[in-house]
Amino acid sequence: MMLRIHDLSCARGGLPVLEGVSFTLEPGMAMILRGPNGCGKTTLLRTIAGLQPARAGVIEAPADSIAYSAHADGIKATLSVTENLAFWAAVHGQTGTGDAVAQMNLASLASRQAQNLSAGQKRRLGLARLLVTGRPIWVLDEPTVSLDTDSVVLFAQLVTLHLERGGMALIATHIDLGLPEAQVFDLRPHKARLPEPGAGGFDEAFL
Amino acid sequence: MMLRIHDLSCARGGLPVLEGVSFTLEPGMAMILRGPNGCGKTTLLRTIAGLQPARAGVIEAPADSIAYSAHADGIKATLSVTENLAFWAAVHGQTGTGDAVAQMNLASLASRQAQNLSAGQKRRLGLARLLVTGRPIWVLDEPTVSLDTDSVVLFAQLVTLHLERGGMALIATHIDLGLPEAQVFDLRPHKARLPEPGAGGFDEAFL
Amino acid sequence: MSALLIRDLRLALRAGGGFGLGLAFFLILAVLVPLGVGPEPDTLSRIAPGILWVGALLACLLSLDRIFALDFEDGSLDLLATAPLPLEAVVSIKALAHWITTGLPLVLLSPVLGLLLFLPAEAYLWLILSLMLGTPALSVIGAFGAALTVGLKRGGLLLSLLVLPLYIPTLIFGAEVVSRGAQGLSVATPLALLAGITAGAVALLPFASALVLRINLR
Amino acid sequence: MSALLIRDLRLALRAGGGFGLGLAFFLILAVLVPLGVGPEPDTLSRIAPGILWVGALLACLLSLDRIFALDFEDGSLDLLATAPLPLEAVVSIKALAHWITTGLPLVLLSPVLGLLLFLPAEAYLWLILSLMLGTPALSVIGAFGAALTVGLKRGGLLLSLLVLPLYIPTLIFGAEVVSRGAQGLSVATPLALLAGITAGAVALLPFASALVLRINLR
Amino acid sequence: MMPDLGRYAMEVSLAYVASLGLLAVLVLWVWLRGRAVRRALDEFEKDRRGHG
Amino acid sequence: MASFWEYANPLKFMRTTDWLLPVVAMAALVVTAIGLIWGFFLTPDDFRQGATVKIVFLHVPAAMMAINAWAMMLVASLFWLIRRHHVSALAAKAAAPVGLVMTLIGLITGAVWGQPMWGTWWAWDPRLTSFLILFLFYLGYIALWAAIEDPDTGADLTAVLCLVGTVFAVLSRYAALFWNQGLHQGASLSVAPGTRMDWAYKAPLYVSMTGFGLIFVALVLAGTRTEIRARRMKALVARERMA
Ligand code: HEM
Ligand SMILES: Nc1ncnc2c1ncn2[C@@H]1O[C@H](COP(=O)(O)OP(=O)(O)OP(=O)(O)O)[C@@H](O)[C@H]1O
Ligand SMILES: Nc1ncnc2c1ncn2[C@@H]1O[C@H](COP(=O)(O)OP(=O)(O)OP(=O)(O)O)[C@@H](O)[C@H]1O
Ligand SMILES: [Mg+2]
Ligand SMILES: [Mg+2]
Repeated sequence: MMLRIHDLSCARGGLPVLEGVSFTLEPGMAMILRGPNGCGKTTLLRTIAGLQPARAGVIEAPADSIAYSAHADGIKATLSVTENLAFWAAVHGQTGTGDAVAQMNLASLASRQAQNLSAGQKRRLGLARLLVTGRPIWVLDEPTVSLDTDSVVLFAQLVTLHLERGGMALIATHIDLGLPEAQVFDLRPHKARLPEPGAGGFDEAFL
Repeated sequence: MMLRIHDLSCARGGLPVLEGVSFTLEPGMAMILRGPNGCGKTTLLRTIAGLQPARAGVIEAPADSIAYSAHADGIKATLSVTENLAFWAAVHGQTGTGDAVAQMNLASLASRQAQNLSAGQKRRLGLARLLVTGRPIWVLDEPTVSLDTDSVVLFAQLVTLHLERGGMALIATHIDLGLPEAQVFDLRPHKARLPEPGAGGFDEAFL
Repeated sequence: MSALLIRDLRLALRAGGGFGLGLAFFLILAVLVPLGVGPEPDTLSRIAPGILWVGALLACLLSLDRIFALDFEDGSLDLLATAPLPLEAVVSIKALAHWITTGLPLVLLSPVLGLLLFLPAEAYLWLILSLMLGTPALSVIGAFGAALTVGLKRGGLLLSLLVLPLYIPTLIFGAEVVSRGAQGLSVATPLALLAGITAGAVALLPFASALVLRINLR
Repeated sequence: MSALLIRDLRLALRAGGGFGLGLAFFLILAVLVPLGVGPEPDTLSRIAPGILWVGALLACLLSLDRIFALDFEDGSLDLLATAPLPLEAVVSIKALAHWITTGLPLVLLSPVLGLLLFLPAEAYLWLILSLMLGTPALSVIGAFGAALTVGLKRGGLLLSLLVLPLYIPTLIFGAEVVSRGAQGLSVATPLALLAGITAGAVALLPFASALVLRINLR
Repeated sequence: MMPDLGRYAMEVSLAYVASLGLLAVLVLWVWLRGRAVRRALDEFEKDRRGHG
Repeated sequence: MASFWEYANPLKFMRTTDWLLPVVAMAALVVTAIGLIWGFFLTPDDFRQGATVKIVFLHVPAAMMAINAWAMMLVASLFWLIRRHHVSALAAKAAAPVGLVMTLIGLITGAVWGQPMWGTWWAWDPRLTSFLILFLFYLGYIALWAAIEDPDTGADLTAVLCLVGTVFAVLSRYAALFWNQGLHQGASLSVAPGTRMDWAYKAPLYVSMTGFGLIFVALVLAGTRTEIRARRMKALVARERMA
């Protein structure tokens, strides 16, 4: 059980964004992705999660082992907190949402409709979803957006617990999460170089 | 010609957000609004621009003197830079967009469709719109979002020039614009207090 | 004012502006009805006036949400509301642009679809005339409905439900003109009533629409 | 799997979920046609099978964009695509949910509208039966169209343009069943063909839809 | 020169005029669009080279 | 075979068509002119149809090309989906408007012919009906291309639409046959037994069919060149935005 990325290269909107990305995650490891806006963090995470094909390179991970969490939370405004969680639990073949609700400090909101949550509460609900997937590799895209400091700490504890249990986490973020054990992977050196446009020519990829 | 706000109170989604806001802008003055996310800056600016009614208080400004610029730029993706500007110029009864294009450093992009602009270039186009309105009072909501440092400086020069010509500017922003002459207005003390819900009763405003 | 009209027309004609989709929908509807009802020219020519009018109405309906929604989403509507144009004029011009890009092409296409439905030869004139007179009302009424639902997510179907009942008088008189024309009867009364509805709608509804729009913006 | 079905049904039934709008549209259409065509029972009863089928088809059509667009916008679709459910199953279940909230109510409402259009008494059975057999195909084909246009802004009218031609075989056989039934002729052949189309569409199209959806997500 | 089309002169000439007209429109459209795109591309590439 | 695939390289394609396009275009002009002039000026009137028989030299080639264009799009779409050669996707895109206009010419000449022959402009005959449905498919295909921003996504989606659409177009043809038996000519020309058409008509007909075929090829080549350029332009713009 591990996630191995080797010489990965990915594209967005037909243009290469990143290339030569290689790293390995083993049980109990966390990796933080860093890089300025637009450097391709979201693109990389979507590629690893299997939502878009890689341009080149290898992604090795056991089938159905990745839990992906994106900028958007996939929360239904008219369902309650428990209903939202119970749905994702059922989809992943898990039962029971009580733990997740308690761990993300949502107990007092359990029966509230998602549309009546504040932005930070909504985000907590989105993170609670990770707990009900039962998957070992968390791939998180800016998980702490709009969380207040207490909730960030809560989230860091959650990740630590997950790692202690043999889980893995790959997190793109701009802020300091308070996870001293995590490795940092800087994406800046991996910016894709554009192939030179052939002089007046049209090569296969039009670039 | 001046903008006078007296004891203004405004609401969003039926809930009072700000109250007791008073200030006056005279020709050549700029005012910066400050306050944390969600404190009601956008709400206040929309109220002043006349897009929503005030709950109480007075807004005094000459008719058709306010140019409002919002989070969204009102740019049409399939029109070119010049077409976009020419439209707003015509709506405001002005002619000629050349100045605005040159001042916002858009000359090399003039015939490019807006959808092919980067976020920062789009924002510059949105600001160029202010120049073609020919209006004295600028009401700007986070005008420098996604601008790089050079463009922020350019923008500050533009505001200074506008003030020198007798214009006024009311700007909500989180960053330092480099406008030393501007006054700062902190909105935190003006957070609306919720009226106590009457004990078991329904008062006029259902609160 | 003319700047707004030109911009809206230009946007509709540029790629992705959706010009022609309403027309295509009208065409498809005129094809579907014979496929459902059967190919007999007798039956088809009897129902042609009604079907053509219902088709024009639906094609109009489905393009309504473009009137304000796109401008609302990208913030233009806020800016237009603070511009020196009165919002009533904005509404009227947008309805006019909608008519030019949807209603007018429908009028021009309708004789061809009349062929497909075996519309009697005498009725073509009245078909064109009645659509010419009636479609502006459809656009103006539709703009009112679009203004009502502008802030709603996926308001399309709700918009249809709100607007369809408002379309009924126009439909009745419009179809009546054509079917009387087809039978060689006098069309003066329904034509006058149709013109009356259009004139009334064009004169009065923009005020209601502007009001509703202002409420939706705040 | 059943969790997804239950969630989709629950969302449709909650406020703002749009349940019933398709039905209302069907009803309005059945009212509009007599208003346009004229009140003669003869004509109406002749065209009733076709009109009811076309109406069902349009009502179905207008609710299609809800199948995927809402889930796409709030990110659920990404998460569903990475969930252990195969995307083909997701597509099929969403089409099923669409059918239960739109097709099935249409089937149940159709006899009432048959009354409004003077459908001959012998035809009611066949109307219900043919809609019961045919509407699942409409939902599945519609899900394909919705998957094709899921990333597009205001794709509604384009969706109609793409889907309506695909609906033609279903419409022809469906309406043929009812009109033959109304005339007391044998309906075995069109009924079998209708069933065949539905079976084929249900069995094969989800693969195409899932493929297209995957392309749109990336 | 012109053949005698008899009582179907209207129909036959209409068919020819309409068809050839449509073809001409199509050819013109393909040609104009091709020219516009070619010019835009040439200009763009010249620009690039000019700017380095 | 490998050599064939090289033409799927845009650069190779542009080079080849640089000289091929003018040749094909000239040939198309000449052959079509010969066919139509022969057909219009030099054929006798039919004893039953009178001069209207001259319409056949437009109607049949146009109808044929309308169907062939769709077939070509189908093949090109398959190429794209399987081998992912950009030129084939762009060729399919370029063929669609040509097919649309061919369909329209078939419909219009048919309608003009129908008026004297059947006494009506239009009939819901299965062949006519399926032709109208083909027209709708062309419209949908073109509209989908126009609506999508990203070129590769557009190519993928339209290719799938073309495949699925073909199945449903064929189904519609059978449905229309079942629904109504019609007035329209059978295949009077195509198959040998019972050849009903005289060589006086057949010869110019073949010529103008060839001419229409060449017109189609020329327009598709020209359109594909344009699409390749547009695609390159888009890529360059995107790349500049990125840098
Ligand atoms: C709008 C009406 C019409 C349409 C859409 C139409 C369509 C077609 C189509 C699709 C073909 C087949 C071409 C092929 O398979 O290669 C065709 C062939 C033909 N059509 Fe029409 N047609 C129409 C009206 C007419 C009329 C009115 C006549 C003459 C009375 C006519 C005479 C023919 C003939 C002689 C052929 C050649 C048949 C063969 O040998 O395959 N068509 N038409
Ligand atoms: N549809 C598109 N077409 C072309 N380029 C695109 C498209 N979508 C995104 N991009 C570009 O791809 C690059 C990578 O985007 P991505 O979303 O992966 O960045 P990111 O690192 O996640 O940024 P952020 O920190 O802002 O979330 C950006 O430069 C962006 O401008
Ligand atoms: N539709 C609504 N219903 C209820 N409350 C709302 C609604 N829209 C906004 N609010 C609340 O109104 C308050 C003021 O919002 P406003 O947009 O004015 O904040 P802001 O100061 O502009 O924030 P930012 O700095 O993020 O732009 C916020 O607390 C927000 O949660
Ligand atoms: Mg990102
Ligand atoms: Mg704000």
